[in-house]
Amino acid sequence: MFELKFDANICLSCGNCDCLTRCQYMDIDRETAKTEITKIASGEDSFVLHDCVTCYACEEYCPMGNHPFYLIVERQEELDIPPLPKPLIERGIQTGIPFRGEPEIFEAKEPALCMGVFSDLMYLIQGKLFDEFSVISEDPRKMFHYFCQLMYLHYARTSVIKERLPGIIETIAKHGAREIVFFHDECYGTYDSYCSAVGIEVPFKPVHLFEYLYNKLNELRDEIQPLNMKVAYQRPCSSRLSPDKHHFVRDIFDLIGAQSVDREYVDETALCCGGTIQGQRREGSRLRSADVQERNIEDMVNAGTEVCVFNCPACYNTMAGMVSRRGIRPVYMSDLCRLAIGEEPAGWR
Amino acid sequence: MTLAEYKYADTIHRCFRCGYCKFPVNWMDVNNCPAYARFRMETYSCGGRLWLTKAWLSNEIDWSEHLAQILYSCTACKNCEEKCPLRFNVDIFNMIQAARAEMVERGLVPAAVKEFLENVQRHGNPYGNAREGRGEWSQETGIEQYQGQDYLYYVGCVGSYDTRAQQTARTLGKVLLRSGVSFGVLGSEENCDGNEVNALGEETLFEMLAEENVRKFKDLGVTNIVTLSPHSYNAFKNDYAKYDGSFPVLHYTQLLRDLITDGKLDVSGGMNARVTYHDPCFLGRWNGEYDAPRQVLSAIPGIELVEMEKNRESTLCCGGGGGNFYTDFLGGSENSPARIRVREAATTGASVLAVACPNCMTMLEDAVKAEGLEDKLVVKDVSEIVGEVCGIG
Amino acid sequence: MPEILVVVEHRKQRVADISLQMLSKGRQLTDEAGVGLLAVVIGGGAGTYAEELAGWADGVLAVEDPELAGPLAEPSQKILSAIIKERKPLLVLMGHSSFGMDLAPALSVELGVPLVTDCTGVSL
Amino acid sequence: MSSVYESLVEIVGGEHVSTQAEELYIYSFDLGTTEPHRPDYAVAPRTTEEIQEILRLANREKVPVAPLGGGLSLAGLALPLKGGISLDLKRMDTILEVNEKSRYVVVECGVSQGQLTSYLERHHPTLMHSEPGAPPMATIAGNMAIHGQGDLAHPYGFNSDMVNGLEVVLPTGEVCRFGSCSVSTQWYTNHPLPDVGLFLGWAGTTGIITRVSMKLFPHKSIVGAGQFVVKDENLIPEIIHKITHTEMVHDLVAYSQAIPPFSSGLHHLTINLSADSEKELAFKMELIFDDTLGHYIRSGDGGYLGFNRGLQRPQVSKTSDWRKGGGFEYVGSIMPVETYPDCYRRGREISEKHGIPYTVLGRVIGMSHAMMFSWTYAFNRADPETMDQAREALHETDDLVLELDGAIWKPGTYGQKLVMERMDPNTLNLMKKVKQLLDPNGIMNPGNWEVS
Amino acid sequence: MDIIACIKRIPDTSEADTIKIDPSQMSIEKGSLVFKINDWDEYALETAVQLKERTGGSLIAVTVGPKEWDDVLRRALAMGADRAIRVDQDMVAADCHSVAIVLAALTRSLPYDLVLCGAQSEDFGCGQLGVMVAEMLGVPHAALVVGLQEEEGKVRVDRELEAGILESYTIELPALLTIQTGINRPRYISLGGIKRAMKKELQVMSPGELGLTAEMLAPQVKLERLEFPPRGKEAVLIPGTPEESAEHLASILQSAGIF
Repeated sequence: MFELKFDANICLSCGNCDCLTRCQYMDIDRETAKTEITKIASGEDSFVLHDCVTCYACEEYCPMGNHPFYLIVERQEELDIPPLPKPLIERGIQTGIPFRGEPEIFEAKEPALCMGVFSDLMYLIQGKLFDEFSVISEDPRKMFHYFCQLMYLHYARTSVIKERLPGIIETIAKHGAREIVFFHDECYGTYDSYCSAVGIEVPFKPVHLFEYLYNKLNELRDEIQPLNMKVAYQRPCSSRLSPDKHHFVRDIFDLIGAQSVDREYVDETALCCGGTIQGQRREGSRLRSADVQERNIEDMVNAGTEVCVFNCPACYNTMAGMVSRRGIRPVYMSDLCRLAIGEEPAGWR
Repeated sequence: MTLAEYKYADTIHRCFRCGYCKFPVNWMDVNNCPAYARFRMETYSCGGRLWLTKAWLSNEIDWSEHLAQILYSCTACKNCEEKCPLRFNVDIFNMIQAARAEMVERGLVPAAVKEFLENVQRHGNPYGNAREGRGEWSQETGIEQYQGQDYLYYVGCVGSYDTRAQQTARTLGKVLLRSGVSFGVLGSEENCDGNEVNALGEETLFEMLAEENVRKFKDLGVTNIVTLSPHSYNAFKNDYAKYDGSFPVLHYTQLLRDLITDGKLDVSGGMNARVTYHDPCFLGRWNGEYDAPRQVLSAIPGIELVEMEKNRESTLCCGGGGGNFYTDFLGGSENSPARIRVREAATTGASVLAVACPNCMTMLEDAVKAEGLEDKLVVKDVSEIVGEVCGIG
Repeated sequence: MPEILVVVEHRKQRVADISLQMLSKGRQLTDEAGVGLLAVVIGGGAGTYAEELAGWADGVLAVEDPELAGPLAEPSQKILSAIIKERKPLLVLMGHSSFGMDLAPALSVELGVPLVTDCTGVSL
Repeated sequence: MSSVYESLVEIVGGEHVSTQAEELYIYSFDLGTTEPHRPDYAVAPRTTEEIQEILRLANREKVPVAPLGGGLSLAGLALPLKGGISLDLKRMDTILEVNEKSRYVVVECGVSQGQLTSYLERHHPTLMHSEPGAPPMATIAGNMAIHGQGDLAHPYGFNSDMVNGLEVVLPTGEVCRFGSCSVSTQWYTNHPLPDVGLFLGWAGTTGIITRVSMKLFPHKSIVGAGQFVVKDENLIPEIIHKITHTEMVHDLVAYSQAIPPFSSGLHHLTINLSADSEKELAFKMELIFDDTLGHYIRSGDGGYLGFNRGLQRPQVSKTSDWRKGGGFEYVGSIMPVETYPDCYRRGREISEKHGIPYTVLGRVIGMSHAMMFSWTYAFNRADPETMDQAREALHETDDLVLELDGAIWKPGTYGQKLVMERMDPNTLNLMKKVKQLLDPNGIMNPGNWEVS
Repeated sequence: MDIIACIKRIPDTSEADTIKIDPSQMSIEKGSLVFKINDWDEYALETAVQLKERTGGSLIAVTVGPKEWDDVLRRALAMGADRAIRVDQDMVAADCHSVAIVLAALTRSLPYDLVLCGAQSEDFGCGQLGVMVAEMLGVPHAALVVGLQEEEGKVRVDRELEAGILESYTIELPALLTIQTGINRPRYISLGGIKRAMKKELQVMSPGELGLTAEMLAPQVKLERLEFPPRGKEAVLIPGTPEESAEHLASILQSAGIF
């Protein structure tokens, strides 16, 4: 049921085995990479399955689009070597259970916006950039009916994803919108990358939030006052599933006059926010996460960052406090865009 | 009507009586529910009032003069809605108003409320003053009758009839004239806006007032409304749409702020005074407007604006809302909310207590006298402060 | 000889103030018009006031009746209507008190004579 | 009867005493499942002298007096079980003194938790008191009177262990002072004079506390809570033992509840830490989450959920409002920490038997010396069926506490009876003598702790 | 118990200075005035409605006046009257006698155990109407009633005398009572109540239908003139300390020739 489209032969013919050699959390040379990837492909145990911090990056690194990360997660589940302790897994799985009644299915006119499991952030959805949206999943009590489940890649539970995702897709489809902008980057990754990787049918066309913001800002071009702030972008792990949309970050920054600082950990070498690393079973995970966060923030500070721009609410909750203690103002990308057209950001701290 | 027919039958029993509703945002004391601050008996807290309403509607207790007085001692200040941690908090005052509506329909209301409502039925104002006298406040001010100008300047009952509030109405009119605003007033044609009538539960009388006002406004071709009182502002902004009367409406502090920023109102004359501002409930907690009055005051050079600890969402009601400026159920004690409030204002060292509502004006000015603080604290409306700065007597 | 009749009220062994006012007004009117002033007092102990009333009125008519402890409108009406029918006074003066308000209108209907109440000035 | 009313009006003033149906109705209910008990008078005094006169009147006229603080202790403790006067003490809400040097605060009995926390935050940011999880309307003195505990219970014990001194009006009307305040003007210690402290844990049956001095503790600039979760309830006692060994933690609470689903069948440990520097915080976090709890993480039995800075005031919890019925009550108990697994398992059976989603919580007191363990049962005040279910569950839980060799904390009359049946007869007899000595006319909150 | 309540429509003049006497000096200018039920009659109505709520039976509200008097009958219906009757006759205000004749004739044509009137009216304050009607009907009466308790076939009544003394006794039905203010607390009449009462029956009759001719209604008392009382006395506030004010007072008294 929903077989992962993975072809071991592609790996054999792959020259550089980028997925493992470019990994920023394990030091793996080409030779080791070759042997480990074949072991993983054939279902044997491998140190990679134990030490992987589930940062999604290898999905982007793989030049052949052979989904190495999806494979690693399936193997972790098969061999029962999940990165996170059992109670966290059970807690995570139970969090996704809706328990406050059925959602209200209404006819969603386009353009439609789906808040997924972040209905608590409805206060961000205001002003000219959002006023034409009809919003799906705006009630926090019913949001788990729209939960994209992809978070379980961190929990080595693709079985849970495959079991629940069709039902979620059906609920979203009932609203009738053919094109849906997803507030969260991971939802987009689910319906654009993961579903096709495992053969789940998606009857609507997902639209990346940043693509929508970029086009909308273009319409309102004359209302933009350049921000000329030095900004750094905290790239979320899920954005590795949609590398083709990553360019919108810089496009938006240029459009609104936000100066993207010159720093080491950007684009393909971006560092994870450490939110899931801190709880992993592997020895020293908590300190490893603190170290990753420290390096990432130090990198921002050294580059003279004034504002740290977030995409994913989980990254925001993990790092917003840390960056503000270093004098950098955390903001969601949508709020930054609203500031650029003279509106008062809702989440500004 | 039995409990089952009561509009909020399925939520009114959800109150725990946990007591959050008595506190301001920073939990500093239990005086922020004005009725509880006045009587300090559990029956007068918001929780007590909801339990008694449920008990009355399910016939566990009978109607009594005391029960009616408890129900009507709530000043509709919405501190409870600000602090209640439960999801039904948005409906708390609605529940109280619906219970009052039931008392009104049975005719069993306190004598003062009966007087208030009968006076409005007959004379269009709670005082029972003659309708012809409603326009007298504007004599010799040069303010014109409304015939299609940009703004209808709606004054309201307190501004029209209360001698002290009339001064505020006059000053604001002159400030608007000085700023070149095109506006007119209804004078003796103006009728009660019904905000307090609604809060007192006479919902059919409110409906009649609203429909008549909307018809009158439309006949006169009213486009924008600016109100002296946050009470009228609230009714026009939130309740008149139901009667097909959704006019763009501003509270006058919002208009003054815009006039100052657009340079049409010059306040550069300045005034040296330490001022503390009292947020009126119908402007702040009801309609979220905390900033316009502060922006007006801060735009005046020489004014040092000091904040009371209980400001913005935590403002302590002057005790005049929900008809209490007339029925005065909370008067007569040093624990009357207005007197607690002026004592707090005095501790800021401010010499001027700025208000933005005629009800607050009358309540707080009486309290300053009762507390013997006349030499230390004077109550001035924001418009009067602006008037003084512009040299308008 | 034509006369003005004053109905005297009494309670707890004292003549009611309102009746003294009636008597003094009556005296003033009768002096001007040269007519007599008759004081009528009804009820238990009526006789005891005769002397005091004589200071005002030309004549005093006391209707003793131990039954009538306090001034009661119904029986007083029967007695008064009989007296008035007999003596046909020009004018009957009565206090606009709770007793008077209970009695005067009925008397006026019974005798078919006009009634004016709450007067502050009377002249013939 | 009216003579008592007139006397009360003379003592406190007409506006602060009522015999009207509305007041008698409201003061006959608490927030829990206890049947209403109607007072004859609702009285709100303002001074200790007024309370003295009220109690002298009560003795003369044999009128019961039931003191009432925030009225949130549930289990009917705030109700006039035998009618008479319901004495609402909330008007006596002055914070009398805060002594920074000796770290103590003297408050009147009506001062609420919210008020004191706010006052300290605004005026004495380096001091904190042990604030219980009850709503902010609960009073300091009321919490003392029932041996309450707060968010410093782990490092410093029961709130009643933090008492520096008491001013109490005896049932017969005299005012007594206990602790240093009885000899000196300073309220800095409850010892060393001969101990006649007979007013804590008695739930107001031996006198009315009018003033209390309470220890305060250092309040550091960074406060926050770490979360740790395990599946196997048997691990909880040993984990608590290890964490308390570090002596680094402020509040330490283990809880499990069926709603919301994420916590069902799991056991969350909330570990409050405080520090004045990032260095101090990092050191403490490493000691606890790496050195102490690391091997549970590696073995996959325990999960670290992160550390959130800033402590939120406890809201009315989701489970207590689960029935959307404006009512919940819990049984509190003081148990040995090792009984946590049984408390959880047996408590969960009781909940499920009565169709109520289970909610249990254990707050560590001292260095694993004991824990306050509570079972919460929500009900819908508009649906008597759910109230009966909750009441039965509460009583079965009272029985469970004693069966598991523990002691019921702030029991209602049902629990009191169970406890007194098991107490050794001599102590019980001494309690009886104390009660008779202090309250000869039996007017002081009768119905509670009545030794038959 | 079947009850009839007589009510009168009077101007609501809470602010005295708004009254002006019209040029004819025979009545006041009615132009901008607002009208209501005479206070005493509102207490009588409340007494009637409470009695009806306790004993059942019918309650008819009646008045004698022109078309615009219907509004007070609507309010009476909203308060709880089952039906209302207006005798269409614009009466000369001061003459209670002729109004009494109309009311007596109307009452005779209706079933009744008890007739309730207000003790007096706020405008002319004659205080005669009720007792006159009683005499015309030949039924026992009591004026200025402040307490009422129904019993089998009769009512126990408290009357208010001077100096706070109460007199109470029982009266056989049918009877007529005039009600004093303070007997109860009249209920508020909501606009919703008035709207609902629109459905109730309001019957209009002419005096002729009651067999009354113009001569029978000729007024016994003729109104000559209406005027404001002369502004006679005036008050002087004597300032200063007790000694100063005493001296000042003495000088005033001397100049007035009192000493």
